[in-house]
Amino acid sequence: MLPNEIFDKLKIEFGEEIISLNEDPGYEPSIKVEPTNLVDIMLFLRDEEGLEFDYPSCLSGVDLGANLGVVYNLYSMKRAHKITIKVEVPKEAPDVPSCELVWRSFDWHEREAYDLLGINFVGHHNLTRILLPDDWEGHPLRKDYVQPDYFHGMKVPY
Amino acid sequence: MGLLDRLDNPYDVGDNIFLGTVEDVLNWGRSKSDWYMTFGLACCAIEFMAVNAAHFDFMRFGCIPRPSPRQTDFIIISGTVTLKMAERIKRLYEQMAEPKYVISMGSCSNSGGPYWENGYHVLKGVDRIIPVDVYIPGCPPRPEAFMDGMVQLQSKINHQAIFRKRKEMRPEDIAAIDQRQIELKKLRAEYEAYRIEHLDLTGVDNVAK
Amino acid sequence: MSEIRDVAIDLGNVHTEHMKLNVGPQHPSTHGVLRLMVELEGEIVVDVVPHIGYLHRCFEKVCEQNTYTQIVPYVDRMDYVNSMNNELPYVIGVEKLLGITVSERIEAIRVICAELDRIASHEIAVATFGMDAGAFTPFLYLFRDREKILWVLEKLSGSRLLYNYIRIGGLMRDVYPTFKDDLRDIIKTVRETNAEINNLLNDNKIFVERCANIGILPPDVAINYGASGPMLRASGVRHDLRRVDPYSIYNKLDFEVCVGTGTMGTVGDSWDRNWVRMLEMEQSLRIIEQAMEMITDSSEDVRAGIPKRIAPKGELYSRAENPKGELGFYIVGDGKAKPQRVKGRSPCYVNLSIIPEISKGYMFADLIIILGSIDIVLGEIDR
Amino acid sequence: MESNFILELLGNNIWAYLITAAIPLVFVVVYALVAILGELKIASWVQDRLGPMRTGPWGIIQPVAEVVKLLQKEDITPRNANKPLFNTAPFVVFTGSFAAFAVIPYSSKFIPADINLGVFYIFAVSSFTVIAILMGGWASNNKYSVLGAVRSASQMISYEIPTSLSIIAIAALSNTLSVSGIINSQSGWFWNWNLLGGQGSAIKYLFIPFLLVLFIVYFVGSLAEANRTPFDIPEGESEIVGGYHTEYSSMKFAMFYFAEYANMYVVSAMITIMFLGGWNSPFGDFMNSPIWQAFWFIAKAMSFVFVQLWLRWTLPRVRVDQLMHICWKVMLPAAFVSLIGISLLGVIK
Repeated sequence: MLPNEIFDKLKIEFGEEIISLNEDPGYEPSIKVEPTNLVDIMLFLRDEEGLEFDYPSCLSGVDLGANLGVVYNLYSMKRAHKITIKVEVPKEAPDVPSCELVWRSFDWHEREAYDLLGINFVGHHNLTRILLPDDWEGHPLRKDYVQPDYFHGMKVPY
Repeated sequence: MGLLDRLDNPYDVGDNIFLGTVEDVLNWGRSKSDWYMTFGLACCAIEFMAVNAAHFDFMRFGCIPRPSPRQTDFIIISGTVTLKMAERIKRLYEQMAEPKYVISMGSCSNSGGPYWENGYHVLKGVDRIIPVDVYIPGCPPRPEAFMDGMVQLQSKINHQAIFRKRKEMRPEDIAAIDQRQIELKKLRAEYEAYRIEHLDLTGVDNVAK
Repeated sequence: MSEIRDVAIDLGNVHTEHMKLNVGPQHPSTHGVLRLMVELEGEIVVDVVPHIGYLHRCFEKVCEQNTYTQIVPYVDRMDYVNSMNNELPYVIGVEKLLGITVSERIEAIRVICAELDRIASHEIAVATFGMDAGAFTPFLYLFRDREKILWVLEKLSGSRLLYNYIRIGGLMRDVYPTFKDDLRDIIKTVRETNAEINNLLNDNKIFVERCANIGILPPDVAINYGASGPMLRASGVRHDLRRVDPYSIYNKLDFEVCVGTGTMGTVGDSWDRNWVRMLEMEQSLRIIEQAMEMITDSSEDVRAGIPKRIAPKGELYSRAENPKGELGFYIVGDGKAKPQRVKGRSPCYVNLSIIPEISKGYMFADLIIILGSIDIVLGEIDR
Repeated sequence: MESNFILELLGNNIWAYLITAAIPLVFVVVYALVAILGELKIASWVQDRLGPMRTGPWGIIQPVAEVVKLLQKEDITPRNANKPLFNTAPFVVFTGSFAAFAVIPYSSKFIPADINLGVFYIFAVSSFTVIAILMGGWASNNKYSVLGAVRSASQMISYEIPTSLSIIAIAALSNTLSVSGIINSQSGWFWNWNLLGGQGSAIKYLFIPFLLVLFIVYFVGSLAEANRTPFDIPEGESEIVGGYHTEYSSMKFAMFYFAEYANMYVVSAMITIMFLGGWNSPFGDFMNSPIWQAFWFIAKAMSFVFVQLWLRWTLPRVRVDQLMHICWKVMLPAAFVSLIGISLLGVIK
């Protein structure tokens, strides 16, 4: 199924919550959606006849300057098509509904995005730091992150 | 100088006699029988596994792997030391029995390697937390380089003074030793206080509650 | 004579406790610096909680501070046992962003390098898996063969482990004249040793008893968890990115996608995962044999296509079949020399997250077997 | 005292007994060094490598260097360990292994103590090891040690049952439990060995299958009792780090190390005594003087030590429940059936 067909199908089902379809050259076709009803959109993508995105490829958090973005790369093994779903939230209140129960794979991916970018996945059962130590301060992948000087008495910069 | 080197160059005492000191024998034993900890960190650990394997055969030097730090003589810091791992490495080093040695393998554990600039979570050199005896450069070092490091470590052990009399030591050494004794006592007292406070957690490392 | 006392045991007060065992970060079989919090009831595993991040080397932050070309060596260091396979999806992704294509000859060399490294990676996987089961000798036999592969790659790139060989738009340098002879030699040796390993390890009754029916991963769970690579294929799902989403020249090559069939137990058990790796080594040899024919001697300059300025604008998710599974790079370029964001989707990271699901109820020794069969590399998990 | 030439030479005094006790001690130390070197070298040859090469010619004094090093290592007692038990365990394990050497013969002229319950005595004192391992594992206050100790205790106690059944069968065949009695009942050519039915008429060949089964049961059981691969789960490196000796360092660890190798010799000597004619030359009276007898005995025992080393580098490790399955559901019934069969042979003879 082509990206614009997927977009139309989503648009019919969810209306205003589906914002736009980006098919610029150089960009992979992606659909931008509102974060409010994300879990339902994901469930629709997973279960709807014809879409059946059963395989979660990747979840990336992106620092877009003013906003934080979450990018979901989905793939369907049955239909052999793929789509990118994008969500943007403001940096002050980076709340995105958690999709860990839609695809269990996103459990760790969401923890990683929380760890490195500070995106708050609402509804995640165990949203703790995964890569960095539990008492680490700040979210390193944000563009305005500054390296700490000391951590537990160890000097960090060279 | 090891006992076996003396075989080639004995003191002039006569035929079929060679002399050595007890220190030589002890140093010889330590240098020829090095048990290392089976412990790998990152990329260098793969090269280290290759050194162990059939082609390079690390056991030729008398190095035998042991899984438990209590029985090992030296530890190979083979790869990037992160801040999360650093405390564990320090602890492993403290668990080892004296005499103990450290080989820092590869740029990452020497100085942070390719992550020296932007690695916010990388310790820039393992010598910031534990003393290092031999540094092996390379990213990762070739097995040949690693073997050379091993030979360097063995010759270092061979030249160690085991029996040092206090009156023959330099005053600053004695002062350092005394200082260390005081530090150790303080650490012990702190540990005791900590242990009494967290008595129910002894033996369990950060149990996820 | 003392009085005979009636010793009554109040069974109501006898209670057992679960033992919490901390496996790692230094443990002989965690394959690096993984830490598992295991809750045991006797020998039975009740719960496993993996703790990772002991090798978090800030790959993604480093990428944002370096140019596209400078990132390639860091990509090498992600999954350090198969650097060539790491470079491939990254380089292909940047090439797609830039809109450049490379000649078939260069693609063939890339594919050969990637497949050689795939064999080397699978050899380490099988070797360490044997170690986990207590068999030491296959480890050394396989490493002896791996050394041969490393020699060839060293002759090509000048480096033993982390190659930095595949460049954006080309290669670091052309192949040397006796390259094909060396490849034929490797193909012969690997086939011989694999036959030996089958005798020594894979058909060994003790080994089969240890691995069969252990850590069964049903296909639907595997897909929902996003598992990939031999882990997914061992569950019977015929999904290989080289076949379903072909990149490079894989659509011109003839090879089989090997899946687990439950030869010794159930589909998707630890033995199957190991066996799929053994079968894939054979398929990689077939790929190398075919790709070898595509390297025609020509005067082509493999560095000619390397662009002077790399500053793409756009974003894409580029993925390729790594020996461990689907390795993907989500690259966002904003028209500057340094990327805005590079996210590595590491297969081991996803595969490891399944371990609490498939190891409950087995014994502690089985947990080690399951962990070995997943074939993790911590450098890629923690990045 | 015809079985102990030292007592014959020096008479019945304290010096004679001291020398009698010292010879096995010297033997066990020398043997342990040879076995450690053998372990390293055989492992290397199996694995297509060279092994220790830089300590003496071809690395042959590597074990000496190891002993020198282990002597000067720091002796760590963990802070929360149970100190009395922790410190006694290595001595108990070594005592248990070494006590068995009291009745292991070298030749018909030198059995340190020729008691009439010899085989039973070896069997009894070997069980000391279990106590020591439990002591050490529990006292270490380390979870891996406890796991290793518990595994070890269950394994060794279980495997004592099939091995003891084999001993009973051999006792039924030889009508004695004395070491010299069992060996003398196999004198003559190699077809008189217990493995081939012992002395007797041709009907004994009908019972060879029972004896072969018994031999295999005993050999496998002895592997398990000595904690060797494929039954080395108590110290399985890839699972529970070092098992019961995880927390031991320096000479205390060396004691465990020595005891393991001493145990290997004890079980190999038992196989030699029970099945392979002990010190008897395979060729009747040819090369059967007391000196040659020592050669034959040690050669037979060492060949089984070699097989144990060889197996270690060939086979993977079994799991705990599989181990118990092999013991209770396979070896025990087989041993029972063989015991009945061999008792029948004993009656016929």
